[in-house]
Amino acid sequence: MGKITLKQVNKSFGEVAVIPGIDLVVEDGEFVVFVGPSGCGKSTLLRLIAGLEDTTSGVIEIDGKDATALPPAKRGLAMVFQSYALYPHMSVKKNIGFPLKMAGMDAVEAEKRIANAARILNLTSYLDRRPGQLSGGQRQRVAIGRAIVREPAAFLFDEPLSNLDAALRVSMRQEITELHQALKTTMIYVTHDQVEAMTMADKIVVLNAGRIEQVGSPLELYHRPANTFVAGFIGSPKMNLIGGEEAEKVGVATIGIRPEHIDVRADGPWQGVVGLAEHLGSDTFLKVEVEGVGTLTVRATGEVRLRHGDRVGLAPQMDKVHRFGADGKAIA
Amino acid sequence: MGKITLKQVNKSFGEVAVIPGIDLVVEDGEFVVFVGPSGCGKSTLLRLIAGLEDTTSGVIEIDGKDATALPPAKRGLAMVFQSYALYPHMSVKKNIGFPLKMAGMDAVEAEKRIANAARILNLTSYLDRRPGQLSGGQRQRVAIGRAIVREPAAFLFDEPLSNLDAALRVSMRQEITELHQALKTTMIYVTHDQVEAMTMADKIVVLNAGRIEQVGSPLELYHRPANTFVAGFIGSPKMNLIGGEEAEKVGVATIGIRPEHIDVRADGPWQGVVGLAEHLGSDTFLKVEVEGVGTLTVRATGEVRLRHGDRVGLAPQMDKVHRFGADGKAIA
Amino acid sequence: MSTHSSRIAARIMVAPSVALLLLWMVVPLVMTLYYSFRLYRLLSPDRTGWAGMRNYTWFFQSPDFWLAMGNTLALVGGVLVITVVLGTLIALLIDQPVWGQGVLRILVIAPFFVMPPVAASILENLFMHPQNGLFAAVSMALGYEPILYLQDYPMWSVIAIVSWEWLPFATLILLTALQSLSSEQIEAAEMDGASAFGRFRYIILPHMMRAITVVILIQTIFLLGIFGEIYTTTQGGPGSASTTLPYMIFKQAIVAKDIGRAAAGGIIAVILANIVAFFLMRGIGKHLDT
Amino acid sequence: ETTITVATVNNGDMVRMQGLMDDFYAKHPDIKVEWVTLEENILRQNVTTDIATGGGQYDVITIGTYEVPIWGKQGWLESLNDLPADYDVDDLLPAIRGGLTVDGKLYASPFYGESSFVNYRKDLAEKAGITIPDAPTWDDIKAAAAAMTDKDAGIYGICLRGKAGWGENMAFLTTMANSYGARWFDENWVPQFDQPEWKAVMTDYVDMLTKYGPPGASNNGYNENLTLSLQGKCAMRMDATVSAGSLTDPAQSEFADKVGFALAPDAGLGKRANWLWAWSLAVPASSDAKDAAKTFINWATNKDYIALVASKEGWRNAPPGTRTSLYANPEYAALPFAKMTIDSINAADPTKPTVKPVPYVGVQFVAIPEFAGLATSVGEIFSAALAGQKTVDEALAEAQTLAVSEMTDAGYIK
Amino acid sequence: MARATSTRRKLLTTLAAWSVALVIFFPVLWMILTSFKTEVSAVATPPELLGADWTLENYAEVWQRSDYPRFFWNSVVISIGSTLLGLAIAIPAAWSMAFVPGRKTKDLLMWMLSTKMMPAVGVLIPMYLLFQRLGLFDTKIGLVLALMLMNLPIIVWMLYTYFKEIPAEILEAARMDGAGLWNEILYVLTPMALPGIASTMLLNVILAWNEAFWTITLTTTKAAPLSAFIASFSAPQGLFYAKLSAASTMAIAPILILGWFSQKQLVRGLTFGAVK
Ligand SMILES: Nc1ncnc2c1ncn2[C@@H]1O[C@H](COP(=O)(O)OP(=O)(O)OP(=O)(O)O)[C@@H](O)[C@H]1O
Ligand SMILES: Nc1ncnc2c1ncn2[C@@H]1O[C@H](COP(=O)(O)OP(=O)(O)OP(=O)(O)O)[C@@H](O)[C@H]1O
Ligand SMILES: [Mg+2]
Ligand SMILES: [Mg+2]
Repeated sequence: MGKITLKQVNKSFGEVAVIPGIDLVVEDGEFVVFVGPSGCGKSTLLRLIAGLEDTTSGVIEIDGKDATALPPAKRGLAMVFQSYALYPHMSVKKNIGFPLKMAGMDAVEAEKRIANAARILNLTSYLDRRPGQLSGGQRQRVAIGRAIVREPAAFLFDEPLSNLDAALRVSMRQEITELHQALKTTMIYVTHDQVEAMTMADKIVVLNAGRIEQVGSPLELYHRPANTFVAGFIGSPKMNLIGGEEAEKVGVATIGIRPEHIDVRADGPWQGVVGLAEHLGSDTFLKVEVEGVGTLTVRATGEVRLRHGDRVGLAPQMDKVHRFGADGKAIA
Repeated sequence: MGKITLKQVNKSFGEVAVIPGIDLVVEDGEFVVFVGPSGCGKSTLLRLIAGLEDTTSGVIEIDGKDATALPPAKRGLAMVFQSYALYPHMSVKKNIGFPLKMAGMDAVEAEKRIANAARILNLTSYLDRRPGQLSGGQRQRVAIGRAIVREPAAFLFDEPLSNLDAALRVSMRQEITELHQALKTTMIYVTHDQVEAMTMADKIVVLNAGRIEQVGSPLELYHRPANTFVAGFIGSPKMNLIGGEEAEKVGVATIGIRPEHIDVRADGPWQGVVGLAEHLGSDTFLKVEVEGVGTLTVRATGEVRLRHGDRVGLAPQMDKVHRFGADGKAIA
Repeated sequence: MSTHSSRIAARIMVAPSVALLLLWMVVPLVMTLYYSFRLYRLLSPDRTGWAGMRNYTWFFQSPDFWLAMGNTLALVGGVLVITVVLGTLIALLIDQPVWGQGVLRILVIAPFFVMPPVAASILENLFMHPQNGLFAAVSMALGYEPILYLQDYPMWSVIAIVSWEWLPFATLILLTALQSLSSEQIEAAEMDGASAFGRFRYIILPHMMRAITVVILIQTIFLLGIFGEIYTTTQGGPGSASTTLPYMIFKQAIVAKDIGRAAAGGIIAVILANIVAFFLMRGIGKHLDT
Repeated sequence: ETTITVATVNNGDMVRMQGLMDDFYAKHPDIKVEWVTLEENILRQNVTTDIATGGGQYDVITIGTYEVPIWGKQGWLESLNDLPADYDVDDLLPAIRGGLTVDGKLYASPFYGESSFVNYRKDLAEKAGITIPDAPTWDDIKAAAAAMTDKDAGIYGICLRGKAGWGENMAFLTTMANSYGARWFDENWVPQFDQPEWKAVMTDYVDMLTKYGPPGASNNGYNENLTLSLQGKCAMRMDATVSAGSLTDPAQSEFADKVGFALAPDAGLGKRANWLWAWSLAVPASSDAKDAAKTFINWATNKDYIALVASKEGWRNAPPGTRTSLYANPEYAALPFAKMTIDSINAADPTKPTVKPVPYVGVQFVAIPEFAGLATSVGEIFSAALAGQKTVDEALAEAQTLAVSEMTDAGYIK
Repeated sequence: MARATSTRRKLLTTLAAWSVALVIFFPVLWMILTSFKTEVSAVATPPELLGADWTLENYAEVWQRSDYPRFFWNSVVISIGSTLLGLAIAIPAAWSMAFVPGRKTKDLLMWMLSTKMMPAVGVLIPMYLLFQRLGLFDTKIGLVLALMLMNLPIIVWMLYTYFKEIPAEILEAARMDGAGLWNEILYVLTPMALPGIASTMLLNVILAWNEAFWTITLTTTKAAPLSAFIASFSAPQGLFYAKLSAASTMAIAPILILGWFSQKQLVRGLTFGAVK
């Protein structure tokens, strides 16, 4: 149905090798998220899969068949763009029905599918509006609707939620997750939002400069980052990476400890001064300056009455400490 | 210096009274955040203060002097727009210096002030660039720089960070906070981002349909929301509001309990089924279907091994339960 | 930004344009209206007086009048169709990445820089002339009789010349419209299985509707008044085969020196223009809404 | 210092004059001349509008024999009777002078005059084994055209004006009509297109051009036909005498030494089909520098000016057709076209242009203000007939209806 | 995110595009070539691309026959003058329409455009008389005024569309920064709309440069521009193709060169407005 295999896929723009060579298997029905810093090649990789860009070398297989040379329309994939890319002059209904019209589907059947997609996405009462008359979330749903109707082998999403505001992002995120559960279609999803990656993915692919740093389930990446790059990239706020003396104590180049794994305790081994205290009610985030260690970010649950300038003691939960070698690789 | 007083300020567009009548005092040096759902009139209120819109009725005083009829230029306020609104044809230096040029300040003094602002905002090495050659965060800093140089009585910010990505948002947030601490100038800040409101504000003004729902410090609003609207609006994820039988037990129309104040305990009084489990590593968010109560959002710290379909027991922390009357008002 | 003071400022700022245009329109119009009811022949100053509706009835009774009306509309319509269709195709072509794009564009735009009388006489003499024109040479080289463009297809010849002049304008506007189409929309359509034609028909064309509207509107305004090209080439002939309303007026004003009739013709032309404008607005005006 | 503005037509002779202005300035250092050189039709349009509205933009205008009698009668032109004696008004060719005089007053001074004649390629005539007499009849012309036509070789037996316009096809057709005994109007200003003479004119005209003329003849005017003749594509052509200069100029035509000339043909009725035209200089009544203007006109149209041109650019370039003395000059008379030109001019009589009597003056035009408009419209109808869009009968009927209505409208027919 | 295209495809489109462009440009090219031929080879059958005897004589003759620099200068003054004056009047008007729109704004715009629909020949005599009586006949200022008014609706329309592309927030920012209305237009709006203003300017310079009815009708000597220069060249004596071509080339060369140098601006400017 929707298994996608990349074999030594390589893409250069002119001289620049944006993707030096990637092997990746996306299993049928999987929800795979690509994350990575801006410019690392996430979109390029997605567009290669979609067929919107030609590979420089390598093979892309869809369902075991070589699709490297197929045009986008023939690959049976659907894509949802960051800017939605709705057709502004068509009504919602026409937008959703466009792929069916292009496929030459008969009107009755198309009508049924459109109605079904609209129902799933709660768009039924907007079918006659133009995209310009819709809110951001509704537009995003139309874009998804347009992808759904074709019943594609896989969905490709390129930062589909980044133009939405926080609240909407949360609810759309859940809608997409539910959609995946309902359809069980392969989905490849590009984002740079931590929470989206962690909550939606079956499997996260961390990219850096066109290379895969690690592939794994969200909790795998959280608990066992393969290297400092992944360790720093996954988790919010970022893991504290500490080098120097503290790391030498345990005989490695760098140790890492997440903000939520540091307890505030007067008798903690690290004594420091609060630089910034952000009180969210549910949590308090502290930036603490610790002599000889550096600035540590600490998350304390609930309201902690600390302010700028207060002295605190910090205790890392030693079983949660990550250790990395000089090459940045994790040491088991 | 920068005290701003609104007296019965009213604004209608045609027939529609967008702001039916607001009284508000912003003290000198205060950092006030306006929050509220989209379309509630936050921007309008800010623009009324700025003088970019005429009030329909009511009085706006700045430093005790009636400014209702003054043009924007004469009010001595500075504004930072969501889109930055930089002048694309001017260098960073000229952008920042524009207000001074308009004020007819002499070049030497202006030069000094620009240099100072650039230093504060870390823009010194970009002074000769055009806005188009800057990153989002740098642009935002230029916009702030343009506001700073004039040494205005107050700053007005309209969702200044909403066009930035998550990481940048965090650091710009801190920069603005530090700026406020350094300048001690009145700031009015519009946002719909929870975290921004909670971490930056001295005082939050919650608006709903052009009306003020509550004014208070962030933790005041978190701990003692005046009504269900504020209760639901402040805090993320949203407070669970429970009506029906459970509320009647304590003799009120509605009770509210925040997700972080519900413990997952096999022997909890509420037994339910996990609908959705989002594992972030640092936290686990659960949506639990509880018979007779409804769907509750629960936040559990750390990793909790629960999945869709599991049965759980939930125990609300009874001292953290909020109680609301039939009119939605909080009952002390 | 709708404060009271800015609204007042706005009124003051449009005032000069409105006042000037009002003067520019009203004064000649009133004079023309006046003359249209006068007997006024430049060369017979001794014969003057009120003419009643005579100047108007002369037009309506003239055997050429309806033909001229038809030709006027044919000219406007023909040029519009040709420039919009060809303009769209050329815009599509030169929007593609090609080598030497800068030079290419200037070549395409070049006819727009040529003064209309020059354009007309160049095309007439150097190209369409049955003995010395290049087209004739081509025909003969291919073993055909030269085509008598101006004699056998006078209206088409005029339309072709005017189209050549206006093609660059249309191309330029349509090209820029094309460039403002987000590539993601095209890619989305591609993913949706649209063929090249499908993308053009359902995505590109609708996107360009507004630009096409602008082209139609502006060109119509200019085309309705065209007579110079006709004067230079066919002189409205043979017979009245290529006479348009402006050319008819031109003949009355310039050749016959009958100012009264020319004025009446001018008024008729204004009315025609307004009728055309009305349908234009009705038909395509909705694309101008933004 | 006085500045005068001179509006003039862009033909070679007028342009040449602009190159000889040093002579004028030397003689009249206190007068400065501003030139406005325009194409004939635009010139006519601008000058007419100016003079009719009393604009006073010009001090000297270049106008033709059509305008002079009309404008003179309107009092729009200053009389030139008071030019100094060295102007030698009696030296002007009588036919030309007659066309520029109204009620005994000379209103314009001719700069050059022209008539029309036949030019043909002698080599082709020889090849076809015919001779064209110096004073041919229309039958001679038709026969010659038929004999010389060789369309496959791109040789057309005859080129005549076909482009619509009172100064284009109607100038020619009116002279042809004159020789056929036809006329525009009878004594009561009733149009005569319904008469058999006109039918004969049109039938022969259309017939000749369709059979022996170049394709697209309905769009050919003076310029187009001249070009064809210079290229040698027209075996024979009837047009203005002024083109003789170009035709015999080896720089412009490789057939320059093979051109033959003949008088315009007749039909044995006593009138030849040649016209009479003179580009003349006049002073508008609205001018504010009349004396300077007259001084200029005297210089520009004097015998001395002709001599000046001859001395500078040779006799072949002297402005033709205005003065008896020029043709008396043996050097000039030796030019191949001189005799034919003077004979043609002398053969035209603007005051008695037609076989039957008419109430108007003018050879290839009718000197009434309405003529330009009317003749242009009729010209269009006839050019449509030439293009094959109408039959001759239809065209004539249409022309008649149109002319009657216009003449009634203008008050000539009561 | 423009897609990279294959070289082969680019080659094909390049070929096609250049063929089309050359066809469109050909008449101009042919005219320029003809201007370098002798009169005889200009009408030669079969046509010669460029005779062996190519010559500058036509230019020399045209140059000699008329005062080209004066016509040229008048054209420059009239077309640039009318455009600048038009811009000065139109910028404030377009500002109002774009940033303080009322219910009638679009009607006003349409009305302005409709003033252009009066056929020139129809009002020839009224205009002529008007100009004569006002002493504007054959003056540059008169033509500047006439052409300015003629093109004003187009200028306003184009500027309006360009201005609408500019976010109102930037003007508001200027206002907050203490700029008055005038400074707002001078320092912020105008420079920001510069590409649009430039292409409006170009378009109007071209339209004014090419205008050939009023410029001929309303001038004699002092203000006559290149259109009148052209009108003095279809010499009725002898062959004239080459000379006509030379004169025509001289008349359009300045604007063609201007267009050449500014085509980026012209295209870029038009991208901003008019179409979105
Ligand atoms: N058409 C192109 N031509 C040249 N370089 C390109 C092209 N498209 C992308 N690139 C380059 O390839 C690299 C990867 O780009 P890509 O858009 O895939 O990054 P991304 O991971 O999606 O970043 P973001 O998170 O900012 O969207 C970037 O350095 C980019 O500049
Ligand atoms: N110029 C205007 N004319 C008419 N209605 C307006 C105008 N400006 C704003 N409104 C209306 O006033 C209401 C308040 O708008 P406002 O922009 O102040 O909301 P907001 O709280 O800033 O929303 P958001 O969070 O989406 O920015 C909205 O319903 C809006 O539609
Ligand atoms: Mg991307
Ligand atoms: Mg807002």
